Amino acid sequence: MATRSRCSLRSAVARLVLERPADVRLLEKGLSVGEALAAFNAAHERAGAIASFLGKVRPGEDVKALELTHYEPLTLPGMEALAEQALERFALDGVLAWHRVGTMQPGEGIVLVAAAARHRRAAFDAVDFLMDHLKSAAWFWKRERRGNHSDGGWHWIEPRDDDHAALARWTGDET
Amino acid sequence: MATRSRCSLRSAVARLVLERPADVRLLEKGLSVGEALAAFNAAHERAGAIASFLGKVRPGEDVKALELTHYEPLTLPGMEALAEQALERFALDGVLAWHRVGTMQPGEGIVLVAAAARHRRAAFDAVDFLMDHLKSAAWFWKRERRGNHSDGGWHWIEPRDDDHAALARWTGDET
Amino acid sequence: MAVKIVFLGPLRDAAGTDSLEVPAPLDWEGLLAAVAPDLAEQLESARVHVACAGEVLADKTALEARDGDEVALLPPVSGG
Amino acid sequence: MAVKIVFLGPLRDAAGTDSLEVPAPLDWEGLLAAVAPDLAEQLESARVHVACAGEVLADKTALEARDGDEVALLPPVSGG
Repeated sequence: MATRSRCSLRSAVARLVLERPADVRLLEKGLSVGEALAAFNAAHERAGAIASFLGKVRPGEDVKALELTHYEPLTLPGMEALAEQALERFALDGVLAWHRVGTMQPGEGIVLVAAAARHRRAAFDAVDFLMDHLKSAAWFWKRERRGNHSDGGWHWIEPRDDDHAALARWTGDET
Repeated sequence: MATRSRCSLRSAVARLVLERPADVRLLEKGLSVGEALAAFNAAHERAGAIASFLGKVRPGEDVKALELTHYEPLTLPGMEALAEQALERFALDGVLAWHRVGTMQPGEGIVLVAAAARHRRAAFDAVDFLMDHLKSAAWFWKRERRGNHSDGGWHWIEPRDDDHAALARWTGDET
Repeated sequence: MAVKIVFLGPLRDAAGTDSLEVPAPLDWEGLLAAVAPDLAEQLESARVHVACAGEVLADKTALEARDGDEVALLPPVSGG
Repeated sequence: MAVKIVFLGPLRDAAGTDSLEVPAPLDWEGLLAAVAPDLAEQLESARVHVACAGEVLADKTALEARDGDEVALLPPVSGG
């Protein structure tokens, strides 16, 4: 993909400047899915297929807040390298990968990934690939605040075994 | 899914009223992906995962316009039945399936599908399932206008064999 | 003049018209006789489906359209 | 005071601090000796990775941190 040049495009719809072919961000504040996808759509006007995934803080089980910490020297370079991998692996026009850090409330977006491609399968597979790798390899640690102030507290979220299973889906054809 | 009640929710963000759990539309005019997904996101605030797919008219090969015709007594009931199938098949909070009809320019959206679920895999699989079935079974016929007015004309787009292959992926566990 | 035959997609071009009205009742043989020979040939292909009164027929040769029914001739949908 | 050890995620709670400064150079044995025994035990687990100067080490026991390097102790990332 050496012929791809990096440039940015101002979207008339969303007034958001996106980097192309990869727009990778760590956000300290709210993530507006409508604005982001309108801008991504406008930035990739010639792509026939745009797939996206939004992950949100799930309410329930007494969760009051989610805090996401990361290790800055690894996180953004890691996400950028992953975006480059997706661009090389799939026939894409572009990708977007945004991740929140800091403290979030239930219902807020944590992660937004989108891929623009000529064909649906490439766009879909790229989003799937990015999500599998972001969650398992991007060095984010999450803890939840549960219960009331008096008796509640912060609890770390343990790693999940099925993230490893998800990653294993991609390693077969990487050799 | 008999306990699911149909209701609608006004989104403060997008001022769009969506039907829940399934919002199915045939649109004669433009399809605003940012507005639609902002409203869908707001309508399913408690869902942890939202996947979406946008299909657009691809430019190139001298295509000036795309016309999509359908058979009204079958199309909307077909799309609604398909949305219900997705709701029964996957663990979803809701789905959105919007399809354009009429004449479109390159770059315009043709189809937008979204699924909200507790978990990513269900949201992803539902969007994939809806797209595979919409394209192959929803009774849309497309033709393109190519070239200049003087020497150009409308050309029907033939069925594609790999749509049948895509459908075959889902039939194995339907028995 | 009580059954309406509707031509869709490329079949509309082949028929040269959107629709055609024929007397009820209309069965499969009647349908084949009501359209031009080249259209009848296309109808016999397994890829063309027939809907009657808003339902796609599992076996189109079992067509039994009654007064007021609309019979739609559905060529394969487009890919892309 | 020339190598900074950074504790991340749950390891920060276990260490009771964000970071620790130790003299350079720092190797694997030096790292294990610089932290509390229960942390050293966790570090020896295959699930905890070590980054040095912005690179995750393929073999953490080959750590060779020099003056000015930051050594990050990375517990497994959270699922969900």
